[in-house]
Amino acid sequence: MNAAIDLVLIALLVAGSIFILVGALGLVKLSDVFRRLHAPTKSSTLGVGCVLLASVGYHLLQGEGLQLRELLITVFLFITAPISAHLIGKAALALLPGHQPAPPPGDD
Amino acid sequence: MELALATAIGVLTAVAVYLMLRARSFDVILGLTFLSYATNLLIFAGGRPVVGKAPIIADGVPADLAHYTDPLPQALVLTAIVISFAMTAVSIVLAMRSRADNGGDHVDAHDAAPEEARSNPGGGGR
Amino acid sequence: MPQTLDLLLALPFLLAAVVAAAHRLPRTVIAWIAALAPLLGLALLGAMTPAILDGQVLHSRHLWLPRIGLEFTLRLDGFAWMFAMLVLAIGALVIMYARYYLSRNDSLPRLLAFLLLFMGAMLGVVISGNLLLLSVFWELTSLTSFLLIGFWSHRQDAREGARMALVITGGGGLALLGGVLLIGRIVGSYDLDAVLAAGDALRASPLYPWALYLVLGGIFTKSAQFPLHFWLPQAMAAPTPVSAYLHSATMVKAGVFLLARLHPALAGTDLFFYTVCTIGALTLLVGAWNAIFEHDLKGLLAYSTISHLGLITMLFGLGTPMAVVAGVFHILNHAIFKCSLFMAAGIIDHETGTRDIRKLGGLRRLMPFTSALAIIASLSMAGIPLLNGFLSKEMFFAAAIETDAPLPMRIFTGITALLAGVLGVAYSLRFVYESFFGDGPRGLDTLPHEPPRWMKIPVEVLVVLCVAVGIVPALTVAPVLHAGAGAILGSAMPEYDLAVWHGLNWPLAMSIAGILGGVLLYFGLARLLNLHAVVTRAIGRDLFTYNLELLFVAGSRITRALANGSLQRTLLWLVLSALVVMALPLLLDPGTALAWNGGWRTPMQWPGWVLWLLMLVPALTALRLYRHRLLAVACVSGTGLAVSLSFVFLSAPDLALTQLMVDMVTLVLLLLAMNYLPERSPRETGLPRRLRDGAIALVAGSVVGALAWAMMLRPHDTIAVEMLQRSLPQAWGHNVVNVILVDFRGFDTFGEITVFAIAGLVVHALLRRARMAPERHFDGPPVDLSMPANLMQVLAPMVAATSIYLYLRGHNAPGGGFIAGLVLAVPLLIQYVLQGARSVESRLGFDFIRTIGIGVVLALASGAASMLLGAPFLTSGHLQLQLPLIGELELPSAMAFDTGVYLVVFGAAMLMLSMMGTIKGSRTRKTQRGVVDSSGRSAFTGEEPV
Amino acid sequence: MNHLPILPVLIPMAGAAVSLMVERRRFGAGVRRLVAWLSMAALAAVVAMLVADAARGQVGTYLLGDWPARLGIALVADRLSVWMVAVTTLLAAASLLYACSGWDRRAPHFHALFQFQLMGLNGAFLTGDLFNLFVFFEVMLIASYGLLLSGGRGLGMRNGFHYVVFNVTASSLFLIALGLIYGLLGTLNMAELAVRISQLPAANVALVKAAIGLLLVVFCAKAALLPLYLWLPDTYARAPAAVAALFAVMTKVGLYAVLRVSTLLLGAGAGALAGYGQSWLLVLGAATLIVAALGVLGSARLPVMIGYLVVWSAATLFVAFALGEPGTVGAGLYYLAHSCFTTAALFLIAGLIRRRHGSADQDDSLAAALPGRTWPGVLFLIAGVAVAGLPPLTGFLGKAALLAATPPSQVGLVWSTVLVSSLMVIIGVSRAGVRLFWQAPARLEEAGPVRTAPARPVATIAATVLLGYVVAMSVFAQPLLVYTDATARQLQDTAGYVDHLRGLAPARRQP
Amino acid sequence: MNTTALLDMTVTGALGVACLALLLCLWRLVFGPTVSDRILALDTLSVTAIAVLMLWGMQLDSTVYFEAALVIAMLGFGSTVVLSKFVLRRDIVE
Amino acid sequence: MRRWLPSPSLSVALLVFWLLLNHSASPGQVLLGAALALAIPLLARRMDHEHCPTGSLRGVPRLAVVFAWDIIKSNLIVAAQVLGPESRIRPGFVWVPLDIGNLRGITVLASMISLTPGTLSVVLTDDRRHLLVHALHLDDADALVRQIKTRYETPLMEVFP
Ligand code: NA
Ligand code: NA
Repeated sequence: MNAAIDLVLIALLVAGSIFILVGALGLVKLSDVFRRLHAPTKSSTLGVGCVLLASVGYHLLQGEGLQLRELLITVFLFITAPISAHLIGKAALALLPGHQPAPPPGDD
Repeated sequence: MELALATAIGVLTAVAVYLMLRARSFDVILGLTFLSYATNLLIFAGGRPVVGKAPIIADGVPADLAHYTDPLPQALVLTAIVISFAMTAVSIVLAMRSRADNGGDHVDAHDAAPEEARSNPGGGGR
Repeated sequence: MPQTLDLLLALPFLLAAVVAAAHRLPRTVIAWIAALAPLLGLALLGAMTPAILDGQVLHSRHLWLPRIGLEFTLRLDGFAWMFAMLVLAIGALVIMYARYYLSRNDSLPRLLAFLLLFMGAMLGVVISGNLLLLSVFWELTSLTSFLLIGFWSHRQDAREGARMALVITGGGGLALLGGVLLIGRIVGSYDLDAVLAAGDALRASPLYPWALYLVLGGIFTKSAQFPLHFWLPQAMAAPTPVSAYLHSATMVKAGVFLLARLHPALAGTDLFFYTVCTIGALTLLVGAWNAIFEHDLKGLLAYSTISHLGLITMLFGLGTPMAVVAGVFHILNHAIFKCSLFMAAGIIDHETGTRDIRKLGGLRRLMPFTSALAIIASLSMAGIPLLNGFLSKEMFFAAAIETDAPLPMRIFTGITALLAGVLGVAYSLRFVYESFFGDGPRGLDTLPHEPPRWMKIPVEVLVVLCVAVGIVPALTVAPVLHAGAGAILGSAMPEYDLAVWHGLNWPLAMSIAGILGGVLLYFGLARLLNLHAVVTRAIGRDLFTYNLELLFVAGSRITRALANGSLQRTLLWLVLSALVVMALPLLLDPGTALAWNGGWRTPMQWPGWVLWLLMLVPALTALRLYRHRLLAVACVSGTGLAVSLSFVFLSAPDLALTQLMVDMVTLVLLLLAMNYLPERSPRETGLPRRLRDGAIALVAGSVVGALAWAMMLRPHDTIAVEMLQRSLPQAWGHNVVNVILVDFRGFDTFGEITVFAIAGLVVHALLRRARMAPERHFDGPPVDLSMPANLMQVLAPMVAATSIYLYLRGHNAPGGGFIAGLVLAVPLLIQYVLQGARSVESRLGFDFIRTIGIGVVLALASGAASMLLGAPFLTSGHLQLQLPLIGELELPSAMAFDTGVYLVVFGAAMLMLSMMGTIKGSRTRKTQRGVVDSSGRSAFTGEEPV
Repeated sequence: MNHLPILPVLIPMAGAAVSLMVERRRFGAGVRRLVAWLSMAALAAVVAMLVADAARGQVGTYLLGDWPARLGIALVADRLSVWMVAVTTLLAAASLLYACSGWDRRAPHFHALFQFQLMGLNGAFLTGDLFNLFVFFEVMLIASYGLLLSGGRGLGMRNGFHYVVFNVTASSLFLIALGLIYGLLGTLNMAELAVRISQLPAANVALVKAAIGLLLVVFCAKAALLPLYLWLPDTYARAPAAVAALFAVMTKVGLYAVLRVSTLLLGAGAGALAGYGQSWLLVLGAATLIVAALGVLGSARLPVMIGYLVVWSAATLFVAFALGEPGTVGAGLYYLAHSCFTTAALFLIAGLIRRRHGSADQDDSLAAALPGRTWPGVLFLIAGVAVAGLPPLTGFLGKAALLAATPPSQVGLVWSTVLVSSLMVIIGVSRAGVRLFWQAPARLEEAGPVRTAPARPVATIAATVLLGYVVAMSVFAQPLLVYTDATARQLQDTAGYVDHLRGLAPARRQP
Repeated sequence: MNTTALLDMTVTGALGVACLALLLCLWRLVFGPTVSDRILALDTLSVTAIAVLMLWGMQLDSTVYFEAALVIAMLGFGSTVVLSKFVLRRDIVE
Repeated sequence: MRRWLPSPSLSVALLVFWLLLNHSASPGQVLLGAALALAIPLLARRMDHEHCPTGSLRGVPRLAVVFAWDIIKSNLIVAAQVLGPESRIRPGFVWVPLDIGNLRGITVLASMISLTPGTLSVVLTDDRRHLLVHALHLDDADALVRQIKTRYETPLMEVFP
């Protein structure tokens, strides 16, 4: 049983690490602000979410009881990540007027 | 670990001192911020760097320095952080008022300093 | 008798107060009140006269400051008695004179009050029985004379004269103080009796030269001795009564008084002899010579006074008993004739409106009586027989040639004496001849006539004295002189004969030669050069004025050069001083200070190095980019995050939380401020300056780093172990850091929240009414952030709950009131940013200042609660409740304190943010530098290009 | 339980808190003043009791939180602390009186800040813990920022920025020193520190020297010793009169700290650290005397000149304390009180002049006759006499006591600098007095219309009260010096202090 | 191979990856090039830091880092909001 | 009811949040949590600048599953795009016309778009009729708009009428 949980945790951790790494790599690698914005804001968030899940399991495994409260961090992250991305995007758009798309099509 | 902490303190101090000796109020305030980081780390270092032994007494663990880090410097740093924040707040507001009242943010002379041509280090915006 | 002495001294001061208070009374009444002081004083003195003439010394002792030997001891011996008579008698005459002298426009009460104060000070000098007390009164005479000389303060010469007198005599007073203190060290007491008895010990002491010169410094300045004599002519800007009193009879005599007073203690060495004789002789000659060429009546008298003071000084320098007697005698004589001359000069000035000899002449026809008085007094000044001046001058001649000094010195003193005779006659002749004889007066507005009756009486009294003493000395002055000189000389009192005629001897020959020579000199000079055209220049005074001015300029230059008001310099000195004191001990002993104490190194796991990079790289980037403020601020945030992580890494979760919160709020404050500050810092300083600062920064970093490193390598022996042990059982908290904050060192936290509260108040005070124009302004309406704001509505309640959670758990887990307060402030702050300040505040309706006040009161009350139970402030208690349903509830009393902390922190943080977020725009300008060109901003810095 | 030692901290704090609660418009200025004076009266009563205790030689101690001194924070009301608190209270009463002539209504939060300032000062004087001293320094400083800047504008803001930044930097250095001291000695309680310093291993001596040297630099910066005095004259000159008067005691806090640290930690029993830095302090103090006197000579504005007088008197105190003899320290403590009262009185007089005159400049072209000048003139004369050290007032007595007690080996340096600088000060002060009170209007038209405000009797009374202290101190010099001498002896008895504090048992807790 | 040991190794590995991610973010913070990039880098730094804290807690078998992580999660975005708002309007509280 | 319990869902969420946070369901904590769950919304209501009604929550579970699946799926896609050569990416903006009028609904929609890798909502027009979305790889703009509207907007309109 424990081994199974171990394996699940390992999987979560690996996935989390990959997402975190992808986010960071994207941040460095991609060539344009808007492209870079995609990678970390979600990949990292998901990656951290995975790690947090793993952490809950890990501490449960260590006999410290079910510490569900760490999931709250995930909740916070999922609420705040869009705000951050939204505002950074707005700021980038304000600084890079060249990227400004055409105004929205009229109604109807 | 001691060396890492000491070098960090040293570098932060150096950055702080250089910025504090600048002529614009904002730069000085930045310098003070760095100085406060450096001093906090230094006080903290007074308790010696210890990893993973937060001074939160757990049941059944003997309460000594072998199992917990020294809590006192932490309390001192907490006080220091708060106080230096208060001071920073006051200096920030003063910098604003000084700029508004005297027409410049030079710490010493408020005659409009010539806006010399600036080069953008690291290239312009893309 | 002691009470009499006290009363004698107190009278002038008391009456000065009365005069000042009664300034609305008629002038004559005021003058009479003032005159009460000297008259009553004289009566008191008279009562003591028999005892004095009997050779007794009267004492009155009071304690003042025995700790330093300063006792209020008054001592009246013959010499003091003689001097006190002089001070009081002439004082009475001067008051009478002043009543009529002073014009309606001048305040008589003020002058008389000052005069009385001076009289008291002078009396104090004279009858002090303690040298420290004497120097107290000594400086008081300087001070009161300053007020008197500057009486006509609207006149520049009066102001300058007063200041010059104060500077020189006051400075001399400081020297005297030094000398007196030295004497006290040598003798072990400042008591005059003891000091006078310890002459031998004094003279034998290695400190004697210092003591002597310091005391002489005081004496010579006060008595206007060369080369600091020039203040006296300058002081002639004083009203004439003042000059008559201070500059003939009293203040300038204080110097020679002290010389005589300390004669038994200090005199009798070659050093004394040569110094005092030489200075006296030089003063005598310089004063007399200058007097001849002075055109101002009072100036002439002033130089003459200098000359006579030199003469007296020289007499005391000669030091033989006869010379001392002559000195004392001449003090008296000079006071009498010079005072009358000053008064006469004042009458002339009063009646003619001028004191310029060149405009005067022929006054004997216009004011014959006054002229006669003045002429008699002048003759006394010249040393003409049958007048008092003759007697003492002849004694002077005798003393000058009868010293037992080596021959060259005897020749020098002899010639000086002869020249004194010649020059004295010459200037006296000039005074008499050019004022009262010949043609004139010229170009006066009014025709002069005799002054009011009462104005002449004082002069008459003095002139009568001149004549009486001159003719029948033995019947008049002899007992006084005997008492005075006897008090100084004691058993060494010589046999002398006060008579007009001593037969044909050297002194007589010198007198005759002096008179003839003086007449020849005056008429010769008058023939050879046009005396009226001679322009005298007081080199000493010019030099002094120049040097004083130089001192002011130097003071101002040096001060401005040092303290130019530059913050950069101030900080530089602070940093350098700190560096020196930190580096010196290390450099002096590098071996032990920085010893590699191997056993205490802890290896670091690699995540630590990542944090290390994370901390330092942004810091260095901030250093590189600091001129682009927004970028620098972002870098500071990076460093702050890394520092917080390091705290977590190094077992300090509470610290990390606090640092995170504080950094967040600081960031907001910085950004709020940046709206009102330029977006970047210009590069202003040149390369050398930057290199210098860089070098200092490097050294500072190295020194602080080295100290930190060395410190960490030492063994750690701390009292904190006991805190760890006692935290849970006695303070009921698992989180020892929090227990320290609210319990062990709760008083620190107490101060800390006070600081925080005050910071909020200061920000409020600074911004409450301030109106500011932002640096640049964006056109158009605020950006619509309703989506993020809507999300915050979901988030904010959770954050608020988290705040409560952190607050409640603080005692046992990371958290506590401080962190919780900031956590509560942050969602509000973000709402400010997302919704706008007005929108938030209109709905919040919170009085943050009250919150602070309540928080402080709560913290106070929680701390003071224990006082009611007889325990000290901030003693924590612990309540363990068994509640139905809820179960066991632990309530440490520190919670209440933490609640105060919570409220103060929340209130102050919100006060700051709300003040900074709601600054009113400037009335006069919308922005400092115009509207932001949104399309032209640099994406690199977010700034507008210049 | 004797709570006296803590009340000088708690009373002003409560006063400040209440003052904040009654700041609303509906309460009016009268209520705020009432609160301020009630607090002041309570403080005065407490201080009187403390003085009575201290004069009997009783050392009042207070263990906060009932923890033994080594664990918690202890307050120590020995003779020195009580003397400082008493001086502060007397000074504060006069400053408050002056402020009540109108400034307190113009400066937001004046009364709260004033009380907080008193709390900081008293706390700094009473605490027996080095870090707690830092905390109270900060309370005092931040309150002083508020007092200095509240209601101000213009160049005052720039000056305030200088003051704040300088002090923040100094505070950071203070923290560095504290960090090092704790890291090396493992405690912050001053008595424990004294013990540990006396047993310091040789390997740590250099490091502790660096730390304590830094501590002294910080204190010297607050006390305005060369070359760290540059901030003071401008700052004090720009402060409102009532505030500047209260600030007269601020430099003394630094001096107090120097004295405390050098007697307790660097005293005779400190082994390798005995007397560390004292000769430097002496030489720098002597140099400051001259430089400050030059400043007095060279300043064209009365408030700046008074600022330099503050520096000058602080330098005198440095000399007195660095000499370290009981006699000089006793004389210095007497002089300290004198210096507070006289410089404060001068600041108030400068304020009176500014009110009547529109400016306190001594510049020739600006000096104008003072209408109704008698009383300010008389006050200035008395204060000038006192401050310049002319007899018969306190300045003379204190200086004479200092010079008399100077040890023979230092007589040359000390006497010459003290006497020469005194002469320079006499020259400078007399020039200022002459220009301000005697000078006829020179070029009044050029100076522009003179802005005058009616004199308020309360303001004049405040200055008179301060000079009344000076006169009383002159008359009762002997008992006061007896007290300060006993203080100096008590300070030298480090072992007594240490044993007393270490032996103190908590009321209820185990020791 | 023991899965527990493997799990511990994975934790260490994940910690390494997270630290690497921190360094990559740092690179972006230092070199920009635009202001938005730096803000983004800061945001990512704080998110990644949460992972580092949790992994660190796993490695040390300690949960005391929870509060720090919670606060970073709540506030990391706060910095992003104010910095972005400053870029957008200069006046962050309008 | 509205007056004392302005937002029952928020209160419930808070209570759960509190119990999770304290890692305890003891009676004391429940009581305290309940108190907070009542008090905080009352305070928070004062800060609301726009009231957003909540409708039927029936569609939420399905939406959550769809959303979770989308997140994982697109995360993998984005990972591939990031790790692969950048030349394959063709980013672009697209305006999504909105039918949902409830601000909370728009907000949640925008957040879901942002949380799904590869898309990012940047601007909401002032009239709240259009949402500007940036896509990391934009093959077919209309397909993206359609997907957003059907998968997210339609169910959200039930939750936030
Ligand atoms: Na994010
Ligand atoms: Na604003």
